[in-house]
Amino acid sequence: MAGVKTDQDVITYRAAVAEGIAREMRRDPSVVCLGEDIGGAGGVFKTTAGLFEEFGPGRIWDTPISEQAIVGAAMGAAMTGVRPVAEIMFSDFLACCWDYLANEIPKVRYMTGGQVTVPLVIRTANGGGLGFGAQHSQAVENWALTIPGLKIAAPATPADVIGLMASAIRSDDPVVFFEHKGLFASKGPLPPDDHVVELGKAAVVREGTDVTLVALASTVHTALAAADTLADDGVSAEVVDLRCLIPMDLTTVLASVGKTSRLVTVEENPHQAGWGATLVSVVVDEGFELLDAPVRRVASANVPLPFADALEDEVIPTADKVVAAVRSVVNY
Amino acid sequence: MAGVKTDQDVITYRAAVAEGIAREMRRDPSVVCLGEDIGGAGGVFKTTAGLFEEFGPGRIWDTPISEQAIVGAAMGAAMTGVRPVAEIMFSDFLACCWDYLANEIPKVRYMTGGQVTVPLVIRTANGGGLGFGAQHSQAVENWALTIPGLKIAAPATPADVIGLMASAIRSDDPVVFFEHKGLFASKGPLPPDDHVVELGKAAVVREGTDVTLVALASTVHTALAAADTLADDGVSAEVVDLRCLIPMDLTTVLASVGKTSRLVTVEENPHQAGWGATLVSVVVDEGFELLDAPVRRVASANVPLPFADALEDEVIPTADKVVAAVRSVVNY
Amino acid sequence: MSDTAELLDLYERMAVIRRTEKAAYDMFLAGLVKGTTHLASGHEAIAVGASAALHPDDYVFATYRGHHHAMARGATPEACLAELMQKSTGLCKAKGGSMHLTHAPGNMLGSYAIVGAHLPMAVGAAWSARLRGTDQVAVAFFGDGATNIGAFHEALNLAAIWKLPVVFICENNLYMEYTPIGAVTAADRPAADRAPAYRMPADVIDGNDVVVVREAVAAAAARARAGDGPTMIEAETYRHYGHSRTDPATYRPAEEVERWLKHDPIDVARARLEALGVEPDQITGVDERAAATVAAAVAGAKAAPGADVAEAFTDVWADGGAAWRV
Amino acid sequence: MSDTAELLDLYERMAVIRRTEKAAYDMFLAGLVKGTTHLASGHEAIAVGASAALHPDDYVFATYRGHHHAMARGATPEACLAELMQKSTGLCKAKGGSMHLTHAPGNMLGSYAIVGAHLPMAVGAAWSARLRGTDQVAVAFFGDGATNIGAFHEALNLAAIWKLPVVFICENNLYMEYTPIGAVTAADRPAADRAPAYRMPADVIDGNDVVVVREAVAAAAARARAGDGPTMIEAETYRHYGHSRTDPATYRPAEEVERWLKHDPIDVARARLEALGVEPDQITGVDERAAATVAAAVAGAKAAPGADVAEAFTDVWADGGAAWRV
Ligand SMILES: Cc1ncc(C[n+]2csc(CCOP(=O)(O)OP(=O)(O)O)c2C)c(N)n1
Ligand SMILES: Cc1ncc(C[n+]2csc(CCOP(=O)(O)OP(=O)(O)O)c2C)c(N)n1
Ligand SMILES: [Mg+2]
Ligand SMILES: [Mg+2]
Repeated sequence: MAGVKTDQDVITYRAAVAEGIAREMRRDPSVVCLGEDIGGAGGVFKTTAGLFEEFGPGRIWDTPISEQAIVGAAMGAAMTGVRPVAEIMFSDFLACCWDYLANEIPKVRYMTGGQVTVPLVIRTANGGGLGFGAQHSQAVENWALTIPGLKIAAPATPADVIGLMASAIRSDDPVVFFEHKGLFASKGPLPPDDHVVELGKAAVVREGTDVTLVALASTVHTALAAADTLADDGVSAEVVDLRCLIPMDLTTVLASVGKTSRLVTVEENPHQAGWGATLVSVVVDEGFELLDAPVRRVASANVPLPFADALEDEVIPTADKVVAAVRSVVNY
Repeated sequence: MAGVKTDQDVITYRAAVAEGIAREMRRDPSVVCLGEDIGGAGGVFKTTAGLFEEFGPGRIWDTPISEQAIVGAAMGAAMTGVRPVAEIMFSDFLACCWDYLANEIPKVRYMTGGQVTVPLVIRTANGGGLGFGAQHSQAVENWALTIPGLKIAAPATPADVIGLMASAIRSDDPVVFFEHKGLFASKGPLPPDDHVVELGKAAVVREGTDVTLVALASTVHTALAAADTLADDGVSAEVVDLRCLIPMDLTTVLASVGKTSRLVTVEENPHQAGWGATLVSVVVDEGFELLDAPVRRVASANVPLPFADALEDEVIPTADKVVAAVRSVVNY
Repeated sequence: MSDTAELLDLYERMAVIRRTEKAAYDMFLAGLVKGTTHLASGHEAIAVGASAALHPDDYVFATYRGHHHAMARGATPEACLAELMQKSTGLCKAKGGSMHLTHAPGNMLGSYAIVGAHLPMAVGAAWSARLRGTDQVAVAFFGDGATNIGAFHEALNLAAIWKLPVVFICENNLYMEYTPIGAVTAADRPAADRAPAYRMPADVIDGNDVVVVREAVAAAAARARAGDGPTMIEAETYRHYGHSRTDPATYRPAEEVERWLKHDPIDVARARLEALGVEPDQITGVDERAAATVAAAVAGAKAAPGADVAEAFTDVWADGGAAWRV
Repeated sequence: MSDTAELLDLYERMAVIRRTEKAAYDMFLAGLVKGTTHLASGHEAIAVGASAALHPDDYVFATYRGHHHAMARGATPEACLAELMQKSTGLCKAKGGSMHLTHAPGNMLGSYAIVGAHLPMAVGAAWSARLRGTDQVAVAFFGDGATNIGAFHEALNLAAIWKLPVVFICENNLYMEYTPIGAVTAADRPAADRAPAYRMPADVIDGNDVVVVREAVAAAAARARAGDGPTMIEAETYRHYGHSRTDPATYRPAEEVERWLKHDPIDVARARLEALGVEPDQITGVDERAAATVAAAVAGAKAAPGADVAEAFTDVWADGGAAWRV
C-alpha cells in the first residue's frame, strides 16, 4: 500500500502525498501520474513511494527531464479523458514549463468558449529553509497567482495534503499543488478514507482576539510558533491557514480581521509580489474600517535565496520576525 | 538613421524604441541586439526599424524561434563583455524562457557572491487592448515583479522610452523593458540627445489634491483621462507615473498620498497579484495614518483576455472604471 | 465512394476553405474583421488531405494559422467567420478569435498561438488514447519555424520513447514570419532532418497535392494505430498571403511566389480530377456550390448579433464561472 | 613540458579533486556539510583533460555536479570546501553552495542547477567572443539527462547556425538521478546521436581517459577557433557515488558498478604513467602531495569563520546592494 504509515493514526506529510494520490487512483481509474523518477524510485522526496508498486507502469510513468513535455502532455491527456497528476520535482523548475501554466492550461477553456476542460494537477515541492540554494528553494505559489485560470493549493498538514489532494484530483479545473519541502518530515493525524477538503476554504487554526495572522503552508507553523510566544506576552493571535490562494477565502480573513482589527501576513514569497500583497489590498479596500493599525507583511526578503543556513534564516520569515511585526502593530 | 521621426520635434512611441536603442549603440560598441525578425524586417512592431540598416548584421542578429536560446545567449554574452538587448516579440512569450528570467539571470550575481554581472536588457511588447486574444495581450510586468534581481521599466511616453532605454542599456543590472503595444502609435516630444531617465524615479504627471492615482505605461493615459473627467466634477486627481516597478519609487507615492489621503491604483495586470497590490501593501504599512479612505485597485479582471473588443473592454481598466473607483473613495 | 467522388469531395472542401479565407480577407479590408489574422490560403491540401486520412475521433492540434484545420474537421465557415467578426455565434463565442479556432465536436482541440506549444499536447492526447485503450491517433500541425523551439524537441522525444500514436505534420512554407527558415535552421529539412535524432521515420511530401497528403497521413496513422509509434511528415507548401494581415510579404522573391502560385493545391486537385476524366462543367458546378456555401456563411455571420459582453465572465472554470475568491 | 611531466600534472589534479570530494563526503557524514551535494568522483578526467586542452581565457559552464570543473579551472580545494561548509571564505561567500561553484578568475562562469539551462549561456559566451573578436572558446559540460530538455535543442541549433566557437561536452554517466538515460531517450547516444540534426560533428570518447579527453577537446577547440563552429563530445563515464548525498544508488547493477570502478580515471592515468616508465614511487609521491594539499585545505576551511550574515543583503545588484525601492 502506498503511503507507509509511521503509526496507526499518524502519517508524515511526505507519506500523505502518496496516500492522497493513491486514494484517488483507487477510486478513479482515469487518474495517472507522470514525472521524473516518480516510479520505482518513488520520487526524489519519496512522495510517490509505493505508487509504482501498487499501480504499475501503466499508471505511474517515469519521464525524461523535459518539463514542457511533462506538463504539455498532461494537458493533452486532461483534454481527452484522463486525469493526470504531473510532478515537477522542485517548484523552481516550473519556470522551465511556464508557458503551459501561464498561457496554455489556464486559458484554453476560456478562449475556446468553454469547449475544452483541463482537469489536471501539477504537484511540486516548494519552499526553502533546507539550504538548497537559489535555484531549489523558492516559494513560487505567487507565480501561479499571477495567472487567472489556475487553482492553487498549498497544504500545511498531512490531513490537508490528503484532503486537498482529493479535491484537486477531482476538480475539473487545473490545480497547482504546492507541497512544502520543509514540511515533508512533519507528522499529523491520518484522516479517514473519505476525507476531502474543499478548495478555497481557509481554516482558523488558532483563535485569538488581538491580531490576525494569515499564513500558508510552512508559514502556518511559523505563525503558530509566533502565536505561542505572543501568548506569553498576553497577545492573543488568531492564525488563519489560507490553504489555497485560488479560490482565496477572503470571507474568513475579513471575518477574522473584523474580530481582531489587526492584520499581519506571514509569507514565504518575496515581499515584492508575494500573495499577501493581494490579500492585504482587498482587506484595505473592503475591510478598511475594520483596521485599527497598519498592516504588516512578514515575507521573504527581496533577494535570491542564499545557501548558508545562517544567511537563509536572515531572509525567510521566522517566528521571531512575526513576533516583532505583531508587537509593532499591537502597540500601535 | 534609426527611428524615423514623424516631425522635427515629435516622435512616435514605436520609433522612440529604435531611436533609444540607436543612441546607445552609437555611444557604446558593445551594445548588440538579437531577436526574431528584428533585422531587415525591422521587428513585427517596427520597433527596430532602421537599426539593421545603420548597424548591420554584426550588431543586429536575427534569431530562430527559440526564446530560451535568445535570452540564454544574451545572458552568456552579458557575462562576458557584451551588452545585449534581446527582444521577446510579445511579452506573453516570456513564459517560453521564464527559467532565464526567474532562475538564472537575476540570481547568478548573488549566488556567485558577486563574481558575475549580467548587464542586459530584455525588451518586449506588452499589454492588451488590441484584440490579439488570450495569448498575445497580457500585461505581465507583474511576472517579473515576483523575481528579486530584475529591474523593471515600463514607459508611458516616447521621451521616457528613450530616457529609460538609455538607463536600461547602461545599467549593469538586468532590466526587463516593457513596451506597450497600445502606445506604439502615440506621439510625443523627441527628447534631446543626452536624455536619460534614471531607473526608479516616478513622475508626477498631473498634480492634484483629492486622490492619488498611481499608474504605469498605458494606464498612465487611462488615469489622465479619468483625471480630466474628474476635474469636471471638481475632483482633483494627482497622477503618478511609476515608470519602473523595480526600483519602486515609494517615496514619491507616499509623498503624494500624504497630500491627497486617498489612493487608487490603475493596473493592467490582473487584480490577483497585480503590481498595485505590492504598492498598496507598503502604503497601508508605512502610510497607514495618511489614508482617509479605503484603497481601491482598478485592475484587469481575473480572467484570460478575450478576443472581441467589447469583451476586452469589460475586463481591462478603462477611464470610466477609474472614475467610478475614485468617486467611491472621494465620497467615502 | 469512388476515387473520383472522393476527390471531388476533397476538392470542394478545399474550395470552401479558400473562399472562406478570401471572404475573411475582404472583410478585413472592409473593417469588419479586426485583430490579427493568419490566412492559410495555399495550405488547404494539408488540412483536407490529412482529415481524409483520419478517423472522426482522432485528435487534431493546430496553430494560429489554423482556419483550414478547423474547417477540415467540421467547423462551419459561418461559425469561423462569425468568430473573426466578433459575433456571439462565433466558434468560440468571440473569445478566441482567428488564432484560436477550436472545434471540439470534431476533436479539433485547438489552435495555439505560442509556437510549438501544442506539440506536447498532441503527445499527451496520444498517450491518453493509449491509456484509455482506444485506437485514436493525435496529429499536430505546425510550421517550419516551430522546429527550432524546445517544445518540439521534448515532444518528439517523449512520443518516440513511449511509442505513441502521434503524427507530426510540419507545414513547411519556407518562412517563419519574414525570415526564411533556412537562415536560422541548422538542417536542410527543418522537420524531416531532425526525426532521426529520435529514431523516428520521416517523409518529405508535396503538401500541395491533396492525394499525396492523404496517402502519407494514412500510412503514418496506420503505423501509429499498429503501435509502431510516431511519424514525422514534412509537407512542402507555400502561403499565398503574407504572414499576417498586415504583411505584404515583399521579402519573398517574385520568381518564388510565381512558381508556387502555379502549384496551387486547388489547381493540382483540379488537374487530378481532369486526369480522372471529370468534365470541367462538373468542377465548375462544385466551385459554384462552394461559392454559394461561403456567400451564405458570410451573410449569416454578418447578420448574427455581436459578442455578448456577459461572456467576458464565463468559462474560466468548469462550473462555467469566473469566481476567484470566496 | 614533457609528456610525462604533463601527465603527472594531470594525474595530480585529478588526485586532488578526488580527495577533495572524499573530504566533502566525510564531512557530510560528520555533519559539517549540509544541503545537497553532487559528487563528481569518477568524472575527473573530463574536467582535467578538457582544461588541459583549453586556454586560460576560454569559458566554462558547468552543472550542479561541478566541483571538478571549478577546481580544474583554478578554484582552490579550500575555497570549495569552505563554500560547502558555509564559511565566509567560501568560493561564493557561502551564498552559492555545492551546486553553484563558480570561479570567475578562471572564466569558469558558474555551475547551474536547472538541467540544460547553461547550454544557451555557453552559446552566448561564444557569440560574445565572436563579437569582441577574440579567439576564446566556450565549453558547456552537461549530463546525459540534459539532452532531452528544450534548452539543449535551442542551444545546439543557435550555435550551429551562427557557427560559434562552442564545445558541448556531455558527461554521459548512464543515469539521470535514478533512472537510466536509455529508458527515456529515443537515441542510443543521447548527445552524439542528436548532433547530426544540427549538422554538427560528434565524437564519442572514453571520458575516463584524461589523455583521450584532452585530445578530443583540443581538436574541437581548434575547430572552434578556426571558425568551423561547434562540436559535440559525448564522454562516457560513471559516477562513483549516488546522484546526490542521500542516494545509495542501489538501482545500479553490481556488475556494472564493478566494471566501471575498474575503469577509474585515476587508475587509467596511473597505468599510462607506468607505461611511460614512471616509477610507482614517483606516483606515490604525487598522491602524498595531493593528500597533503587536501588535508591543508580541510584544515583551512574548518578554521575559517562562518558565513557573514550581512552578506545576505549584498550582491543582488551590481552596486553591491539589494535595495528594491526608492
Ligand atoms: C514562442 C513564440 N515565439 C514567437 C512567436 C511569434 N510568431 C508567430 S508566428 C511566427 C512564425 C512561425 O513560423 P512557422 O512556424 O514557419 O509557421 P507559419 O507562420 O509559417 O505557418 C512567429 C515567430 C510566437 N507566436 N510564439
Ligand atoms: C530542469 C530540471 N529538471 C529536473 C531537475 C532535477 N535533477 C537534477 S539532476 C537531475 C538528473 C540529471 O541527470 P544528468 O543530466 O545525466 O546529470 P548527472 O546528474 O548524471 O551528472 C535531475 C532530474 C533539475 N535540476 N532541473
Ligand atoms: Mg512557416
Ligand atoms: Mg547522468
